[in-house]
Amino acid sequence: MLFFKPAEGTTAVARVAVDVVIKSEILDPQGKAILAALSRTGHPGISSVRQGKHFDLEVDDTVTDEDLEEIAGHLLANSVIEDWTVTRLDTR
Amino acid sequence: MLFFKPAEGTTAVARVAVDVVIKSEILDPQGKAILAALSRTGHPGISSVRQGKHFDLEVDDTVTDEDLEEIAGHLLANSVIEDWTVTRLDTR
Amino acid sequence: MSADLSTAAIVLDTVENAAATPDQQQPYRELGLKDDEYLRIKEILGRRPTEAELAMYSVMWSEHCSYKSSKVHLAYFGETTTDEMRSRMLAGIGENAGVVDIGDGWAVTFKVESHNHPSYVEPYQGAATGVGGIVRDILAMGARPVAVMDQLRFGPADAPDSQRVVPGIVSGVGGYGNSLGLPNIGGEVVFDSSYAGNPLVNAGCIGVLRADDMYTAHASGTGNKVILYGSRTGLDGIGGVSVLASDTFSGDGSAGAGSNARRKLPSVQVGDPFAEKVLIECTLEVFAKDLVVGIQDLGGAGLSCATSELASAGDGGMHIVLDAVPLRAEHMSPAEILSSESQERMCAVVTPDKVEGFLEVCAKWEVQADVIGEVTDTGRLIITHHGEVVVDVPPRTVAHEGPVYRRPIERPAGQDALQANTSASLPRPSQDELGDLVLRMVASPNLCSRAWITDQYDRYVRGNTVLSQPADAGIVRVSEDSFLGLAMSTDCNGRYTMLDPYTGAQLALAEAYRNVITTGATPTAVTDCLNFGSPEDPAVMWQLSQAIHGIADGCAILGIPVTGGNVSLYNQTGATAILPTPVIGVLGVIDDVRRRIIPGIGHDDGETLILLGETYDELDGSEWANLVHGHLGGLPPRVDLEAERLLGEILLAGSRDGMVSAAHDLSEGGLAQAAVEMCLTGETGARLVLPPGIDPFVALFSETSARVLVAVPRTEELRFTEMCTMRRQPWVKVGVVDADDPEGQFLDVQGIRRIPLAELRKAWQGTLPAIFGPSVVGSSEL
Amino acid sequence: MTARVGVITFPGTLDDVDAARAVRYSGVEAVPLWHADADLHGVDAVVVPGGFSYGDYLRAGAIAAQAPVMRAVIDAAKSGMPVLGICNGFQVLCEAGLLPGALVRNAGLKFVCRDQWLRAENTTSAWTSRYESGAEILIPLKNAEGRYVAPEAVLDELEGEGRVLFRYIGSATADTTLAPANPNGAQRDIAGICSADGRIAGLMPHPEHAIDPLTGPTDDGLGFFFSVVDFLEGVKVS
Ligand SMILES: Nc1ncnc2c1ncn2[C@@H]1O[C@H](COP(=O)(O)OP(=O)(O)O)[C@@H](O)[C@H]1O
Ligand SMILES: [Mg+2]
Repeated sequence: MLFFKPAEGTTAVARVAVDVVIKSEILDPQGKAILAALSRTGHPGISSVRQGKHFDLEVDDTVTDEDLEEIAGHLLANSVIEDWTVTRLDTR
Repeated sequence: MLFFKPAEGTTAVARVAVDVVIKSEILDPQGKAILAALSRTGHPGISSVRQGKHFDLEVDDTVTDEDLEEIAGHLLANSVIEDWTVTRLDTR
Repeated sequence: MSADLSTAAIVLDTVENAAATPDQQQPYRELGLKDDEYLRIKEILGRRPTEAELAMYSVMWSEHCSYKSSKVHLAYFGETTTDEMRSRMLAGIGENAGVVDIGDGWAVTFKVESHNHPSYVEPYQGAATGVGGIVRDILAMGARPVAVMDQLRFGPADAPDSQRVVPGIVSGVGGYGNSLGLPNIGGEVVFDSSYAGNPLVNAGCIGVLRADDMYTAHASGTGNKVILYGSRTGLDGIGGVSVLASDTFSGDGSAGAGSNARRKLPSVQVGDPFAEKVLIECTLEVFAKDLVVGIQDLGGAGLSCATSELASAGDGGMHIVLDAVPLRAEHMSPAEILSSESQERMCAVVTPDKVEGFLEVCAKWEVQADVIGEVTDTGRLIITHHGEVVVDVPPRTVAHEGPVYRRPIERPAGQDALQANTSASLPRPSQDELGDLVLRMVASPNLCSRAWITDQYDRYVRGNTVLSQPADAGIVRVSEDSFLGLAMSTDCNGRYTMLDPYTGAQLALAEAYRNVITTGATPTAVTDCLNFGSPEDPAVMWQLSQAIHGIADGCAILGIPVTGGNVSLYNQTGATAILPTPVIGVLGVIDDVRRRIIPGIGHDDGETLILLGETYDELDGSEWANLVHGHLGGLPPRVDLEAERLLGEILLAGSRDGMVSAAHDLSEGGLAQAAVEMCLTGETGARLVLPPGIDPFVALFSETSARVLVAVPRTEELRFTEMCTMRRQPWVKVGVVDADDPEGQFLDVQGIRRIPLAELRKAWQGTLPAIFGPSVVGSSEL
Repeated sequence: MTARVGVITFPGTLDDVDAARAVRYSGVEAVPLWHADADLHGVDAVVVPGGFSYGDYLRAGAIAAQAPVMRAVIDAAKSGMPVLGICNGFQVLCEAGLLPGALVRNAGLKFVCRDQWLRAENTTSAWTSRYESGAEILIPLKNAEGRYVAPEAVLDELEGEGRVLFRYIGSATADTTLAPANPNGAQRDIAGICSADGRIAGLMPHPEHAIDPLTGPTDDGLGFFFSVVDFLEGVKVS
């Protein structure tokens, strides 16, 4: 797996997903362009598209939920314009 | 929700999330740069970061799973270098 | 290890193993090798090649790396280059890129390379990595890259697939070049149906260096270390060799499992311009600190190419340890590591005492760097993996002694018919249709403004760009504390080349030359990027050899050498080849960039418009025949390189003595196009008086070569025209600049139509945005 | 002694050479500052130049804002040192919290390189005092993420306190249907803003590329660099 190097003395590696979306009051031209393309190509049933970012992280068990919140809120997302959610996925 | 316009003659509007990630074999320069930044700023516990796209769609009940697959695979993702997953979220 | 057949299938395919299993089937055909080529490899090695060796030979003996079909023809460039022409050449054909001495202790290296097929598969990444590749070529000469250019050819602008290909390729060129901090100073865009299934993406780069700081790709000095630095090595672009893994490994077994689990990937690479920018600065610092002996970029064929070329250009021996190569994926087989086309990597040869210093510079730039081997005197390239020898070959046989073919050549049966089908039979517009035709022509995809494309490219970064779009040639000064400048233009009209490849190629050379002299610079050296169809088609080989002879003979007349180039074959859709497209790049030098000639009129108040050169009725293969009649036939305009040379002297003198305030050469679209562009670029109106005794339609739209439209300050008019007459330069006064028409700005084509510049601007600039969407959106409500 | 103006280089910074040249054109010393070095080497002002620091990956300026040198810049700025962020530098200053709002993808979704007309709105800041109020200048603009956005309240505050430095305006000859005045959909046509004390400034267009008509459209950009020199010399005597 890319860059996979288990940190010293730790075993379990958990997968974490962070989703970042632009705040709804801020224009999302990409979402808008996709919505336009969708109606052009005959998909009337879609009423809204918003584009954001998705991050897959691999973290060891030294990484706490607080760490994740701080990483998501301070690096992965810009709280001025974006909202985010952190989801821990099943450990493998 | 911005741009929310219910399609004619339909009621339920479901929310769908599409996550698009670069195929694991293919270089993800952004993930690479973010991982480096994380280790510089003292987050050794993170062993891998992959950055993808996250899409929030609002779809009415005329939109089938096949439609969503086709939209994700042909419009939202570049199937040459990306994989994608479609998740229907609880109807509001 | 045991060479027992039953286990051989699941263990590393070592040299020992290969020797012990002579009859093992190998998928050499899938790897593109012909039977006799495979036999020759066995001959060279005295055994069957290992998987890794097979991967190396197959990619290095491919058309792309070995030039096996074009080599015999390219030799003609060498034969026709005189010592006189060579005098300023520091490096020529055979090096990563040609290098010419331009005086003041400065040298320039420049090259154009193709990345056609990958850009069709994945337009953005294909184009982006095309730019990345040519920039590393220039860097490998020891030069600082200072500018990029791009030559793009697409199917019809309104073809559905163009919506995918055009924006993707343009944003790929921009996305990569902009992030590298290299100004884009020019290029071409052509739309023609022959490129619909096979767009051409050629990318050019110019680099500058101190004349005595040149580096070359060679590994000499036994005991010197080989350092691989830059990005990690992954599965990028190994689509080709994945057949090995699946065909040879039985499925279980460590390496096998990894390889087999792998999905077949298309040969796409993803570019990381940030990594390349850092690689550039890091490499320039190791040059400055004199830490390298030889250096090679990793492009197509990755480590296979870099190691074999370094070794065979040096003392001939090298030992590489694949385990030392930093990987991005698990379980990569030796063949995969050697063939990976992961981008943003370089290979350096460093004396042992300087390794530490080298690694320090890399660390400063956070660039991964690892010693992966060393130079030996064994005369063999030996590569080990997990302590086993997987490659043991004479490097020259991989890098320089690949197969050479004299392919059958035959002038196509239809060529005579094509040339006989002239434009004479095509209905021509009446006098009162000419005004509309001017507007229709400037709005056509091949003649309209390129701003939709060039506005997506940074032309300012580094602060040395003195001339860029719209201009006949781009100009950058060599450094911020010098007025010495470089001019470059690239051109090719594939329609002309189709009608007559020899003349067409010379016309491409003539236009690039003319574009350079039109800016006041002196043409100094030539590069080419020869895009053609399949070499297995004798007609294509005829086009190729004709074009090469045309270019070489033309360069001999002009007295400037071809310093390098690139050949891209198999550009076709099914059985139909693209228009033969030998893109020619001419590099010029200008001793003082402050005297550059600009393309826009209106700088001096009171300018006279003078047309330099004779105009003939030459409309075969013209843009008019293409746009209005969809016709291609007859003979291209005649080429007169002596006339181009004389034009050069006139413009040089004119610019030196301040007799010329603006100039634009005539090419596709003729006088009408040039006049419109000079007005719109200068945002100034003009009155155009068509020369007497010549049909107005021909005067406006003929594409006769060796012509330039110049604006001369009225005070200089007499001096300038006397100089022309004295030097036997044909000239005719065709109008005046008219900045202060009370009713506004017009191009007044006298006796035909007085067209408001606003109307011309809408026509000229509106076309590409209308097809591909606006490039600039100002309101937050789309 | 003459003023010393620092110019930061992050990995991926591109217009640092241009910013340093512009500083020298204004007659003072340009001091290179390295991203990994938390020391500002005693400079009197800092320019955070344009480019693609860290490839603009994640978000333009986001990764650079975390660099050691930025911690030093933030401290210095808080104690009144003039700081100018140009293009990527503006993005870095917003990401670092030194200026409000954010710069997001151009509304046209494309990189835009063009000569841009601007109107001077605030001519009292440390970086704009050389301009006449209402002056119209022409300087290059080149970016893909230049659309300034901020909550309405913040925009109102910026306007109320006169902290909008420059606004995008159209050119006389351009066809506005093809070339709108606002190049990226920035809210209220904002091209640049400054801090309440007028010392921290950021803008998307590139004044350092308009210091010599030989290599730029004009020399209209020099005003920024002369302004800060005036400011520093004023500060020194007082
Ligand atoms: N793909 C491109 N990339 C960058 N610049 C381009 C490209 N295509 C055209 N240009 C620029 O647009 C201007 C007009 O192009 P063109 O009409 O082909 O010039 P010419 O006819 O003098 O060769 C020139 O400055 C040229 O360099
Ligand atoms: Mg020209």
